[in-house]
Parts: sequence; structure tokens; C-alpha cells
Amino acid sequence: MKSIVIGVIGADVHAVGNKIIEYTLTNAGYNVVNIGVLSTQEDFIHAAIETNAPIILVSSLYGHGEIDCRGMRAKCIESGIGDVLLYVGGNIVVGKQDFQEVRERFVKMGFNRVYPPGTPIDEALSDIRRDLGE
Amino acid sequence: MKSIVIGVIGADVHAVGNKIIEYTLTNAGYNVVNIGVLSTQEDFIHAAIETNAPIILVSSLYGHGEIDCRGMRAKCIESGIGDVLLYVGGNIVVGKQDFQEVRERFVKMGFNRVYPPGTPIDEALSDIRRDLGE
Amino acid sequence: MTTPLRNRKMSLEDFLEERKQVLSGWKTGSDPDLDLDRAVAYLRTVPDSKNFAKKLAAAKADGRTLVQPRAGVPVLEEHIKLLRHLQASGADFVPTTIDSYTRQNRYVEAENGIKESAEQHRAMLNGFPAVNHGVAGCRAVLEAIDVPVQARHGTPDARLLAEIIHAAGWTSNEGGGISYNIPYAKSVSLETTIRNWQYVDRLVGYYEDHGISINREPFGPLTGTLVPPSISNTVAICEALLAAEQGVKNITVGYGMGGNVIQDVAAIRTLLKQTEQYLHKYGYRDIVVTTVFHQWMGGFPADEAEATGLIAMSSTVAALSKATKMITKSPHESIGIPTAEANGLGVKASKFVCTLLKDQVFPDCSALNKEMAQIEREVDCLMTAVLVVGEGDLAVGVVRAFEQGLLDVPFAPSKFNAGKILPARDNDGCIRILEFGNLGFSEEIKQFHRGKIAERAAYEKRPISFQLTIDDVNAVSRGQLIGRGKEKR
Amino acid sequence: MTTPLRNRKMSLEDFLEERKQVLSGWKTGSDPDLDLDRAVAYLRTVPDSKNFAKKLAAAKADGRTLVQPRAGVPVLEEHIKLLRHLQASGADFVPTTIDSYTRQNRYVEAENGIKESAEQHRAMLNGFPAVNHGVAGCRAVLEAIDVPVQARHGTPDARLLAEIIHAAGWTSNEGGGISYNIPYAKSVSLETTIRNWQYVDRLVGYYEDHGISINREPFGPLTGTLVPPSISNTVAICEALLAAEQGVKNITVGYGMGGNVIQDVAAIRTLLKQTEQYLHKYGYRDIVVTTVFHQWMGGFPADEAEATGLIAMSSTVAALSKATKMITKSPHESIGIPTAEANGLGVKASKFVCTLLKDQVFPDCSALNKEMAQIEREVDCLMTAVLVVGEGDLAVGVVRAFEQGLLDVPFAPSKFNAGKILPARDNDGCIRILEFGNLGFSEEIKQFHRGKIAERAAYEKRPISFQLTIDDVNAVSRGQLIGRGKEKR
Ligand code: B12
Ligand code: B12
Repeated sequence: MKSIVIGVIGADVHAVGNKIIEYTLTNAGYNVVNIGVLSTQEDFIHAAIETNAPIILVSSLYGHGEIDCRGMRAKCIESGIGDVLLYVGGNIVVGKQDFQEVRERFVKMGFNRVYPPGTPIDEALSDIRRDLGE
Repeated sequence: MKSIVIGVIGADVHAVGNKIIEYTLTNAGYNVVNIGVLSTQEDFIHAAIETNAPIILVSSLYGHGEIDCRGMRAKCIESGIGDVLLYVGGNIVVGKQDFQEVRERFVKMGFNRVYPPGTPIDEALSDIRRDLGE
Repeated sequence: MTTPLRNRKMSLEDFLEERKQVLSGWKTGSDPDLDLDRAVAYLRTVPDSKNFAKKLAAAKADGRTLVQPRAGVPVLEEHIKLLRHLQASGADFVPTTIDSYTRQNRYVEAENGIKESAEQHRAMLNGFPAVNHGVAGCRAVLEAIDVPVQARHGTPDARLLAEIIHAAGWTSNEGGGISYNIPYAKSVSLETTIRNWQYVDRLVGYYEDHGISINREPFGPLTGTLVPPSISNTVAICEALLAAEQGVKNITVGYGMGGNVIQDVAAIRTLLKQTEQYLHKYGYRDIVVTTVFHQWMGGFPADEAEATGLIAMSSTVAALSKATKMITKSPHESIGIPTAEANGLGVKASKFVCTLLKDQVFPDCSALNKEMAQIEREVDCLMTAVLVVGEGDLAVGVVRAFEQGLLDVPFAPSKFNAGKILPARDNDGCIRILEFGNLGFSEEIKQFHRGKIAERAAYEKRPISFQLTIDDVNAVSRGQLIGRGKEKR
Repeated sequence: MTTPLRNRKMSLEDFLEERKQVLSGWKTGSDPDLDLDRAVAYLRTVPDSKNFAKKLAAAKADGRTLVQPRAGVPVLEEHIKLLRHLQASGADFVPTTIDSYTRQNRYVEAENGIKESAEQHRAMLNGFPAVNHGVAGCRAVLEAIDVPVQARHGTPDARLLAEIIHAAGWTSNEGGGISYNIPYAKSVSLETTIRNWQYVDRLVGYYEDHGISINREPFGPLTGTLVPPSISNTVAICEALLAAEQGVKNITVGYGMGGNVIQDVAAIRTLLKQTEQYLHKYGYRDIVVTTVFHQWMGGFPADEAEATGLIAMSSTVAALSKATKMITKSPHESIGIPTAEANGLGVKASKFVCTLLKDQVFPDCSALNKEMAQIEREVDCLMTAVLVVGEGDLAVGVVRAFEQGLLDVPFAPSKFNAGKILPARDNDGCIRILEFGNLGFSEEIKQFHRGKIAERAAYEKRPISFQLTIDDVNAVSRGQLIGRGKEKR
């Protein structure tokens, strides 16, 4: 069973989506490592190292996602998991912005996949499967 | 007491505003000659001639105002009341259009004053007073 | 026409005889697809999902409120585009609003309007001239979309229009001899329009006899302006009875939102209940009655957000009242005929609310029961007055009742309407009557209304007068329900 | 702190002692305007029209529902512009939503956020960092507008924030030791937050002692997600009692719309009734209690027209429930912090509905009475449980009740919340409980909930499971209230 690290980054306490993601991915057959809300980049990375997870799903709902996610890829590289898959979703920036631009910003920051607001986790499942070579 | 001719032009049956205009102008001290809904240009002009009214208030609500009002000034001139004041108000064109343009179109057609949707008759009263030299 | 007006089913012969003349009213009347056998054959091919009558019956069984906008533009391709957009926005039924020239049977002017609209690339008519477009044009509309289509208009003489739209597979037609006369005409007699609509209903009866379900919808809101529910409900019941006599089997009675939530729910509930009661009483037993709630029909606020607020508030009341259908407005209402986009926004907001509330009902309660009982009493009183003056004949009764002001609709343009009553709101915002003219109310009912209005006037510390009515007419577009006097604003 | 947590008014000395430390938390704490005498003097100059407490009391007397949006941007000038726009849109009160760094007392990051926002000309923070802006900045806000200002946040330790905003003339502060912990924190103990909020309330008590009315508003909706009314009402009552003990005199208890109209009206009515009852019971008699209804607090639909529909539908319910205030959402809700314009649209639509319905009330009826009685029973049961485990002390009781799961909030991030209960809707859309954990409900109450959920599951022909909860969480944003199983969709 492959492990997936999930959590909500930064000073963000939105817990509902996180619980739904845990439930859905567990049902889909993954070993879900949920580090919960108010998690730092380090929390995510440590959890991934510990459980040998090939993928990290970062949630950010509250608007500070851009600040909170900066440098995360570099930290992964430093920690020796430079090729871990990084997904991010939720309401990752402040306000209604053109999502093409937002995506580019996060891709530049080293995220492999970037989801617009309200994308239900079910819709991301096929991406996960594909990226994990399943 | 000065006479004011009011009515609703064309195949238009919107009667509510017309009744309110009658009530308001009567209260304001005018002799209101109300020819009602479904009135033709000729109906307005005859009423103005008969009552020696210096002003005609055309209402058009239903959207065909532009077609219905064309040539009205010419008909007034033909009938010998070329200098009668012509006001038009209501919802005088189809749909939400830029009102500057709409006004110009009606001014070109010979209307002295052109009112945007929902202008209550009370707001036009001061124009009437001024234009009648009161 | 020589036979006197009676509420009696037209014989097939008379109908077919009159039909020849009707079809000769405009060139499109000679289309071979107007042959009744061919029309029936075509209507048989219309799937249930596009049948208005069937979809409404199913919604009633489900306890859902379905939504339908108003919409119509002159040019065929544009009209189809518009309806497709509304369908995509969630409309359960699509309309085709007919232009005002067609409503007055002025087909030459309608023809000019189509041409000019096509040339100028903007709509010069306020609707779709269905008669000019003919059966082929109307079929093109039906075939381009996936939900049932209805004609909505305000036509005193809609005989040719009805022939064309039904032969084109449109399975519903709005209107009636009273509701498409009194608010929509000035000098057409009720006798004429009732006859015309007997024909329209007889046509539907013909189709029913041939196994084709077609819905008919009296226009409930009348002038849309402070109409007391008992008056509009009485008119709806009369038209339902007149339609049933001609063989109509699927009727949607309507009501335009008044603004007091309890009165609105009471109005829809009694409308359904009393329409069914009266139909049964007069022996029409196999008729499916549904209801339609019209979102606020009076002057709208100009601000689009406020207008949308009013639309969704109307939807909340409609859904809780369990009306079968709701006619939606758009954020452009106070300005002009909406763009497809604005119209779609109205549909979306409305549909969202109705779907959200589909499992909920306004609860039974004494305030509601009292208002229902009041409306029922008033309707019974008016119906009795109509039948008494009609010496037992409903059609005759309606004509005479309007003549004598026993039935009277506020703000109506028709000279066949007495125009003596003045409505105003009471202190809760319910629509009551201030001045009765000769309205067929009992003294007891009048006392009730007087008391209610007096209560409000006292609260506002001002005399009872037409000023209350005026203030109430203007109130909603200015963000108030009750047009309060200065003291209480 | 050495004294054990107790629900007892802080002595003036203890308060002033602690105050020194609080003010040293960030450089803006040393502003001389934070001197209490100077602050009182400034607050005396704030006109009644900008006093939150007074405006609410007047609205309650009038039976009106006033509206307030959420809003806050990092840069001062931009924030003022935003609030002015909202005021012009009709907001009766303006908010200042505080950014999430400030909420965690991370003032350094907040400072960076302000700078970066100014440089990049777009908001990099999700709110207004009031502590960083200090008394002068906050006064500039107050002075730029004509209605009362409130801070809205979610801050476990809001002591410094409270000091700054009140000294700046903001006459209301949202939050509480439970409601700004359980939904907003992960590892801050309830003991800590209750203490912190005792301080915040004691500060308000100080002002009250000096003749300054200041409103306090526990955050009613908690996680905003399927919270059964009895749970949020119990928390609100506990916080009202805790605040009253510290000398607060003007309290607004809140509730987040659930979606079933009757349950929502019942929740607001019982919230007012029981809060007043419990305050009286414990000897707090001179307190003005008002209510605030939050428009739908869960996931919103992405479509703006649908979102506006939901906003206006919420407003209809709020107005009929006679809540004193309503917190509005915007058509951008599901996407991100709204533009000023989108926020203003939400205010306009909401205000229009509330004004239109100001003379109407949801009628008394047995369905409503039943739901009210149910909520009251549940609240009494939970309150008893709290006081029993607290051995008579409310503060202690709250801490222990959460520890033991006697009080439990669904979907809360806090590890001091048991997180064992699972809510789900019944067949009418009322929020009930599926899995009780250790919730302090009597067996009789549990049976009631089980019966209601079983009814729904049977209707949907599926087992009772967490899937119901999940489907309900997602339902509204997808246009449904009840997340029906496949069989009944
Ligand atoms: C009530 C109403 C009806 C009722 C009318 C009942 C009756 N017989 O009176 C019914 C339901 C029957 C109806 C029918 C139709 N209506 Co209609 N109706 C309205 C509505 C909702 C309110 C009108 C009203 O009574 N307002 C209250 C009165 C007091 O205000 P008022 O009429 O605007 O008049 C005031 C001012 O405008 C001003 N004023 C008026 N004239 C003048 C003139 C001058 C010189 C001045 C200074 C001021 C002035 O003073 C008046 C008093 O304060 C409006 C939309 C709206 N405004 O919200 C649509 C509206 C006017 N209707 C419209 C349409 C299209 C129709 C129909 C063609 C189609 C349909 N919907 O069925 C038919 C038309 C039939 C026909 N042949 O005319 C459109 C017109 C579209 C356009 N211009 O682009 C509107 C704008 C709705 C819309 N957005 O689509 N309607
Ligand atoms: C409920 C809610 C709250 C509750 C949260 C309770 C709790 N502790 O969980 C409360 C009221 C406490 C709250 C507080 C705040 N909130 Co809030 N909140 C919401 C709301 C209404 C719903 C969120 C939710 O639960 N949705 C339901 C779940 C199931 O959906 P979801 O969270 O979107 O998650 C799903 C998908 O997004 C996706 N997903 C999520 N992450 C990821 C990651 C990947 C990789 C993938 C593939 C998919 C994915 O899958 C999930 C399951 O299907 C949203 C707006 C909305 N969506 O309508 C605002 C919203 C998220 N909140 C917002 C804000 C600003 C705040 C506050 C800062 C301010 C405030 N309003 O008080 C505070 C933040 C406090 C903090 N420090 O975090 C903003 C964020 C703005 C922005 N990004 O521009 C929003 C968008 C509202 C708005 N438009 O202003 N909030």
C-alpha cells in the first residue's frame, strides 16, 4: 500500500476538506498519513520521509498559500526527497484570480499539480493514479 | 390651469405608471388629459390640439418605443403644433442599452426630454415647471 | 358569430368551421402541417421529456418546484440560441414570449420588426413573432431544445397563434379569455376574448381527444400590481372551468407573488385546493391541476444585486409554497428585456433555491390557516356573485360580473373592467382592499379589509387614501414592501 | 498564571497586572493612547451612531435584521476604501476581518505581509493586521466611516488585539474562549483560551464600569459545517455567561444557518430565549442579548448567481427569524476573499431582502414549537452535563466537558475537541446526529436523533454511515441540501 501525506499548510485551520480527503484516499486504497491543519513544510517533509511516501498533497484554503508554499521544493531537495510529487489544492491564493497565472506561479515553485478552488478530491484521484504509475 | 397630455404609445398596455402620472400631475396643479394606453401619435396630437396643451408626455414601457415614436415631431409640425414640448419616458427601448445613445436617438427624433427607466414622475416635475416657464 | 356566448363545449363542426377562417388570418395559416391529422401525427413524435403536461404532472407528484423564465427575440436563430442558453442555465421549461404586435394580430408590423431586427442586429421587437415564423419556424425551435416549450403572450385573439404553436409541438399555451384581456387590452370586449379562448381551449380539447396531452395556463398575476389573491384566484378558477368545458385536461393555475409570505403561501395553497374543488363540483373530474408562482410581478429595483435578492427571496417562498412551477425574472427586470446572460442568471439563482428547498414545506399553522380561510371565503363569495349574475352560466356570469364591477382588477387598462377598487397593504404587508367599488364581497368580508387597512393607517398616523396605494405601488422598487408614510419610514 | 481557572470576575488589580504583560506583546502596545483613561475619553467621543451596542439594542427593539459583511485587507488605505464601499452598499455595521498571522500572534509575518502587499499591489494577507496597524491605524478606520466597527477574527489569544481595537473606538469584538479556539486552533488548550477571553471580556467590563457600552459576540457557527443547533447554542450560552461574569453587558449570540428553515428559525428563537434564561438564572439581569444569523457557513456553490441565490435565501430565513443582525457572504465565497464589489453585491442583495421583510415574522406553529422544544431540551441537557462535570463552575465545566467529549464539535481541528460525533441531515434537511461519541445527551434525545436518521436512510435505501455525513458536507455547493444517495438523487 502506497503512502500519501496530506495536511493543511501554514496558519490555516480549515479542517473539513482535510477530513474528506483522508476518508476518500483511504477508501481508494492508500495509506493516508494525515498531519492535519497548521502544518509546516517541515511537518510534511518529515512525514513523507518517515513513511516513504512518493507524494505529498498540500491543502491551503485560507489565502496565504502562496507565502506558505514558497521554497518547499528546495526543502524537499535538501532533505533528500527532491523527486517527491507535490500537489497543492484548495483556495490557494487570496481572492478570485486568473487561475492560469496562479497555476504557473505554483508550478514555478516546484509543484507538480495545482488545483483550482473546489476541485473535489475525487477528481484528482485519476491524476494521483497516473502519476504513481498505477 | 395648464394642460398636459399624457398617455402610453403604440401597442403598449402598461397602465400602472400612467395612473400614477395622472395622479401626481393633477396633484401638482395641472389639467391632466390622459388618453390612456394603446394610443397612437395622432391620439396624442389631437388631444394636445383640443386642450391647447403646451406639452405631451409620452410613456412607452414595452420596448417598441423607438418604432412607435418615429416621425412624431413631423406629425406635430404638420398638425400645426410644431413647438409643443415632447417628453418621453418609461422603458423606451428594448433591453438594457447605453442611455446616452438612447437619449441621442430620441433627441434626434425631436423629443425635448428623454428619461431613463424608472425615473419617477416626481423627478420630472421640476423639468416640466422650468420648461413651461413656471 | 350568431350563437350567444355560453359556457358550453363547441361542437366539432362549429370548431372546424371557425378554424377555416382562423387559418386565413395570415399567410402562414395555410401551411399544410396545420392539417389536424398531420399535426396530431407530429405531436405523437414529441417525446414525454418535451411534453409540458406530463412533466408538470410528474413534478406535482414529486412535490418539486420547477423553473421557467420568460424570453423571446424576433429572429429565429437568435431565439434558438437564447432558449439553448436558458436550458443550459437550468430552465426546466422554456418559454417563447411573443412580441406585442403579434399580440394585437398586427402581423405586418411584426414582419417589419423581424426584418429590421435582422438588419440592425438588435431586437426591434419585444418578443418572438410566432405567427410570422409559422409552423416550420416554431418546430425548429422545439427541435433545437430538450425541454417542453410554451407560448407566453397576452393576446386577446390567440386562435391562429395557438394553431401554429401546437401544430409545431409546443405543448403549452398561456392565457385565457379574462387574463389575456383585462390586463392586456383596452377595448376588446370580454365576450369576444372568452369566445376566442373557448376556441383555443377547444383546439386543446381536440388534441386531448386524439391522445395528445397539452397544458393550458391561465395568466395568474393579471396586472401584477397589488392584485388581492382572491381576485386573481377567482379569475384563475373561472378560466380553469371554461377551459375544462372545452376539453382541456391539464391546467396550471397561476398567482403573482404579493410579498407577504403567509398570504403568498395561502394563495398558492387555496388556488390549488379551490380550483380542484370547483372543477369537481362542476363535474370535471379527470383533470390534472398544477400551480405556477410568479416571482414578484410589480416594479423591480434597478440595482441588479437587489433584483437578484428579490428573485431568490421569491424563489424561497415559491419553493416552500410547493407551487409546481415558478416563472423567473432577471436582474435586468426594471430596465428592459434581459440579455440571455442576465436571464440565465435569474434562472440559476432561482433554480438553486428551489432545488435546495425541494424537501421542505411551509408548515401548517394558524396564521396560514386563517389567511387560507379568508381567501377561500372571498373566492366563494366572488364565484357565487359571478354565477348568480350569469344565471348559472359561467361565461355569461364573467362578462356581467366585470360589467357590474362585481369582479374588478386594479390598474387594468381595459374599459371593460370597472377599475373602481383600490388595493393597499395592511400592516403585515398583506394585500387588502381600501375601496371596493362594486366588488362582489359580503359586508363581513369588507369589514375585515377595512379593519386591516385602518390598523395600518393608524400605525402610520395618516388618513386612509389613494396615497397608500400609490406608496405601495412604488415601494418594492425602492426596497420596501409597505409604502410607509413619512412617520414610519 | 498560578490561580486555577474559575468562572469568576478578574479583580481589577489582577487585570491591570496582566495588562502590562499583554501590552508588551508587540511594539504597538506601548502607544500612549492605550492608557485606559485616555481610551475611555476617546470612546466617549464616539457618537451613538457608531456604537455597536446601542445600534443593536435599537434594532432589537424595532424587530429589524441589520446586515454586516466580512472584510479586511492588509493595507490601511485599501481597507478604508473597502469599508467605505461596503457602507455605501448598505452595510449597517462594518467588520474588520483580521488576517491569519495576527490570529496566531505572528506579528512579524503580518508585518512582512503588509509590506509585500503594498509592494505587489495585491493582498498577500487574508485580513487586516490590526495589531500591527496599532491604535492610530484603527482609529483612522473608525473615523473614515459612519457606522460601528467590529473586529472579526478567530484568535485564541486576542488580548492585545482587543486592547488596541477598543482603544481605537471599535465597539464590538467577536470571539470567545471556546468559539475562537475549537474551530480555529489545533493545540491551544481550552484553559488557556478561556483565560485569554476572560481578560478580553474583563476589558469590556472595565469600559462598561466607566460608562462605555461595548458589544461582545461569541462566534456562533463554530466550524460552520453541519453543527447541530443545540451544540452551537450551548457554546454560545456558555460564552455569554463567561462574558457576563466579567462585566460584559451587551452580548450578541450567533448561529450559522443549517438549511432547514424551521430548524433555523427555531435555533435563533431558542438561542435568544435560552441565553436570556440562563443569564437570569445565574443572576446577570441587566444584559442586552441580541442574535446574529450567519448566512450559510459551509461550502458555497462556485456559480455566482447560485451563490447570490443562497445569500438571498439565507436572508429570507434570517429576516423571518427576527435575528437582530445577519452576517453576509459574497458571490465569490467559494473561490476566495471577495473583491469590494462582489462583497458589496452580497450586502445589497441581503439588505434588500431584510428590509423588504422587516414587518414579517415566521409564524408560530406546531412544527416550529416542536423543534424549539427539542433544541431547548438538548441545550438543557448539555448545560447540565457541563455544570455537573465542572462541579458547579462553568469555566471548569467547559474544559472538562470538551475533554470528555460531553461537548463535541464536528470537524473541529482542535485536539482538545473529542471529534467523535458525526452529524447528518434527516429527511427534512434538519441537522441531526448519527454518531454521538460521548456527547452529553440523554438516551431519550439520542433515540430521537437515531429515529430521524434512520428515516432518511430508509428513504434513500442505504445504510447509516459516515457516507451520509460526507454527502451532506458536499451537498450545498452542488445545489442540494440533503446529500441524497444515488437512489434518490
Ligand atoms: C407590471 C408589468 C407588466 C404588467 C402590466 C399590467 C398593466 N396593464 O399595466 C403585465 C404583466 C401585464 C406586463 C405585460 C408586458 N410587459 Co411588462 N412590466 C411590468 C413591470 C414589472 C412593472 C411596470 C410597472 O407597473 N411599474 C410601476 C410603475 C409605477 O412604474 P413605470 O411603469 O416605470 O412608470 C413610472 C416611471 O417609468 C415614469 N414614467 C413612465 N412614463 C413616463 C414618461 C415621462 C415623460 C416621464 C418623465 C416619466 C415616465 O413615471 C411612472 C410613475 O412613477 C415592468 C418592469 C419593471 N419596471 O420592473 C415590466 C416591463 C415594462 N414589461 C415588459 C414587457 C416586455 C412586457 C410584455 C411585452 C411581455 C411580457 N412580459 O408579458 C407585456 C406587454 C404587453 C403590452 N402589449 O404592453 C418589459 C419592457 C422591456 C423593454 N422595454 O425592454 C419590462 C421592462 C420588463 C422587462 N425587463 O422585460 N407587464
Ligand atoms: C467552513 C469555512 C470556514 C470555517 C472552517 C472550520 C474549520 N476549522 O474547518 C471557519 C468559519 C472557522 C473559517 C475560518 C476562516 N476562513 Co474560511 N471558509 C470556510 C468555507 C465556507 C468552506 C470550507 C469547507 O469546509 N469546504 C468544504 C470542503 C469539503 O471543501 P474544501 O475545503 O474546498 O476541500 C475540498 C477541495 O478544495 C479539495 N482540496 C482541498 N485541498 C486540496 C489539495 C489537493 C492537492 C487537491 C487535489 C484537492 C484539495 O478537496 C477537498 C475535499 O473535496 C470556505 C468557502 C467555501 N469553500 O465555500 C471559506 C474560506 C476557505 N475561508 C476563508 C477565510 C479567509 C477564512 C478566515 C481567514 C477568515 C474568516 N472568514 O474568518 C478564517 C481562517 C482561519 C484560519 N486560520 O485558517 C476564505 C479563503 C480566502 C482565499 N483563499 O482567498 C474562503 C475561501 C472564504 C472566502 N471566499 O473568503 N472558514
